Amino acid sequence: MLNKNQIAQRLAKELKDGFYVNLGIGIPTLVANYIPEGIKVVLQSENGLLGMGAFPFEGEEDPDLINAGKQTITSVPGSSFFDSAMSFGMIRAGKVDLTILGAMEVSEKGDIANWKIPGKMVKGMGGAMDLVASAKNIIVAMMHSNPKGESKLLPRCVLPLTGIGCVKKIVTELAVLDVTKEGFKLLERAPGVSVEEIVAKTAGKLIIEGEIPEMEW
Amino acid sequence: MLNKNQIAQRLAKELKDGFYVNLGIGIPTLVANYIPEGIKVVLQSENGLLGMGAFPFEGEEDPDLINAGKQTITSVPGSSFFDSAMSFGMIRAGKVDLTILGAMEVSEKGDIANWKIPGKMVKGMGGAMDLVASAKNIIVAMMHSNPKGESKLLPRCVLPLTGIGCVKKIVTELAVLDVTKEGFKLLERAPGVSVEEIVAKTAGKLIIEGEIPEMEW
Amino acid sequence: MNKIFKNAAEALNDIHDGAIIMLGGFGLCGIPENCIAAMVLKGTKELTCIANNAGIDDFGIGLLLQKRQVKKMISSYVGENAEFERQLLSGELEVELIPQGTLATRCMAAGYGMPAIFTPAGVGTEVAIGKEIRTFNNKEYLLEYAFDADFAFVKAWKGDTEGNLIYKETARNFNPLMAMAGKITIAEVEELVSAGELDANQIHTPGIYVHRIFKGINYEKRIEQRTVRARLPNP
Amino acid sequence: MNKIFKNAAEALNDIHDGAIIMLGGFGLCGIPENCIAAMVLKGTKELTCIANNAGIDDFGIGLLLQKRQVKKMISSYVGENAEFERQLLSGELEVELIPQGTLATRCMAAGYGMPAIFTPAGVGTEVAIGKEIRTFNNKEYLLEYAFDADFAFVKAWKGDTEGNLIYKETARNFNPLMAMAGKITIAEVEELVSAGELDANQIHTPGIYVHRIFKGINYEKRIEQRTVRARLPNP
Repeated sequence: MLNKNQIAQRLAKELKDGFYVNLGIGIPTLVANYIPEGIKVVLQSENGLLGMGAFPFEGEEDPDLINAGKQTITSVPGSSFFDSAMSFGMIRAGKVDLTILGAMEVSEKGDIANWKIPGKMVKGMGGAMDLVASAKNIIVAMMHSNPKGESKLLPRCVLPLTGIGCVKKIVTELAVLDVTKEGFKLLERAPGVSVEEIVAKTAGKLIIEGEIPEMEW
Repeated sequence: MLNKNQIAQRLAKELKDGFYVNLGIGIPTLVANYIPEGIKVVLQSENGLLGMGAFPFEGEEDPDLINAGKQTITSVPGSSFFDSAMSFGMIRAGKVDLTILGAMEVSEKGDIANWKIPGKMVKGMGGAMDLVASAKNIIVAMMHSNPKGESKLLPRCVLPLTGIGCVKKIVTELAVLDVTKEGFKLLERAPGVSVEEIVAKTAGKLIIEGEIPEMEW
Repeated sequence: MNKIFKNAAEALNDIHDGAIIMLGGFGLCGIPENCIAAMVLKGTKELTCIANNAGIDDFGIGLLLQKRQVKKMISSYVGENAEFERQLLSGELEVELIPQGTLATRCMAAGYGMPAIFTPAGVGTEVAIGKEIRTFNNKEYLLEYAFDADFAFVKAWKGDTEGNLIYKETARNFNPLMAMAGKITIAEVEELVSAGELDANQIHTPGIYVHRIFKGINYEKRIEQRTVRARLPNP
Repeated sequence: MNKIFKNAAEALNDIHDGAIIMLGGFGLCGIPENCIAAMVLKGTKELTCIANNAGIDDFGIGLLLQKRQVKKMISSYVGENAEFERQLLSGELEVELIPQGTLATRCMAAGYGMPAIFTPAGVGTEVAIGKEIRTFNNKEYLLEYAFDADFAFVKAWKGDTEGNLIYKETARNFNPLMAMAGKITIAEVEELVSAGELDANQIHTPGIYVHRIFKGINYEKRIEQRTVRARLPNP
């Protein structure tokens, strides 16, 4: 079973040289710490920055320079700033190669729910609906089950949707799965995790073909 | 009867302090030479400039700085450059206070034709259709008759239209006219020009109420 | 033509109860601090605020919420503050949540004279309820309308007497879009210079979009999430 | 990730007969001179060119027309050259004339992932024939579709190794819009610098939109209408 940093590390294997990548809040943000050597990716922050860098050194925080999570950040050489319309314009136009974000539920059709729990205070969808509706390549990073122990990989989402038919791949603490027309296809299992455990914790349709290898990174 | 510079001079009386103005090719361009004292207007050039200045001094031409007529120009202090989408965006949004352009024909409904003569080589509408469809205040500067001596103020346009119901006012070498719901309303006549001559040379419906004063500027 | 105002109070003088106001900024970054403070003093009520966020309890739009000056918020992400939540749950405050890109593009549409735009954001979700859906190239899009705002309050880094604006880094965000969209746009700037001092080639918001401009004071620029990394010790 | 190419010939290597190409520029101002010259040498045929103008007889897109490489022009204003007229009248060349603002906005729509936009330009004219008309707030608009171009050739003043671009004065025009719209965007620049040398706050086209970049040579920057005023004699 992977911890959050290991999930991020496995996600980082999905990066390709030259990719423009949007990383959501939470586990996805950690992916930036594991970019493979020899590969260059440019991080997009949807509040108006291409070329997001690390957190600033203490004392060098710039209130005019934050990421979409409202955290103080830095920018790398070769970065550019732009307004929110252009930012979502490049997202809508499919210029961002990969979007990694968290989810509360994913359905076997690739639907995603990650913005609203009925009965709880609703904070809003922010840029999530734009991202999932537009990005050509969306990977979800999440725990396989919710805090109550219920599977988050479902036949269909129970929570209000953020977007439909958009998730291409899922990385959890237990497994890597593709979302195919037929359902969740198990690709890899976490070290020490059995196929049986993944089957038991996946509520949506799970496709298992042949031997399922352990993850590597 | 006015010459072209006098038409421009009369047009300049329509300018108000703080106006953003788009001047078409030909007579409208000359208006820039007669901006009344104490009034400040900002000239928009639809190829991407607010704050168009005079022609450059000889030897100071800059090939990267031209107007919509492809002439070398200068920019004034406080000007700004932008792309063509923003340029027509501000035009469409009604941010340009006044547009003055030439015409081949204007109808008593305010339709305008100024881009195409069937049977002749067609060069294109450029930005004219955008301007006439969007500007809130459009004044046409033209000769009252065409070279064949036929009136250019018609019941309806014969030539292919550039835009419909958009012209608010017309200044010719003979007269100043408003385009009203009822037709062309004669406001002023050029010095020495009789109402009868204007009547004779106006094919569309002409409204004459009371004494018609001579133009002043 | 004089666009220069002495301060926020003067620039906001004619804003009426019930006005629809856009406020630039993302979180607390690039928000029109002076305009908000002046609105609190002025006490204008029943406002509809279009802004990506609603500030925090004691800063940003949160200050207007504290004084119950806001009738409705149109935002993409809210609720970083308890007073907001209280008013929402008690029914005092209306909230319309819309996707962030839709919010941005509806501002741009207003500034570009486009009555409506198409976006895929929200298709298949509750955001699509009651909206027109149209398919282009086998993909569904929602028809979303341009905003219609009485006033826009924007914050820029530098501005000149013609109303030209330059923003700094990610403090740009919604500011140039709202500047284009407001029927009356009021810009507050950290530095106000004479016409010609800014590089004409590097203007983010051309002055034609800006009706009033003033030099703001006492910028606090509060940081919402201070995140830093440790300096490595000197070897 | 390497976006840098040695020259135009290398950057244009894979352009095929029948390609749809956007070319930046207004008149002869801000045109991709090096790309056009390389296309002439390469001899690629049956091109559809989307460009505001068609150049003059012996410069700009006129050079491609001379070699009969163009099947169709989509422009707002053409015919500053005799060869163009000859080909048009003889039926060798197709021309689609569209309003300049529509041309610009259809490029922007492509770059912003909007499948279509609404514009009032052309309502009531022959431009509206066969197009969908829709009324918003008592005003009629045409539905116009985003362009779909295989390649965009743009010319910038300065560029960096990340593909970030800055244009100069009115040479900006359609260049940033076409840069966003091309499936593959090729930028030629007068000055090519390392990442970090351009001010990140002042980039006109972010590098994400630019796939290939090279330093252009021998810019002629021909002036179409040289207009000057006389210097007053020294007193």
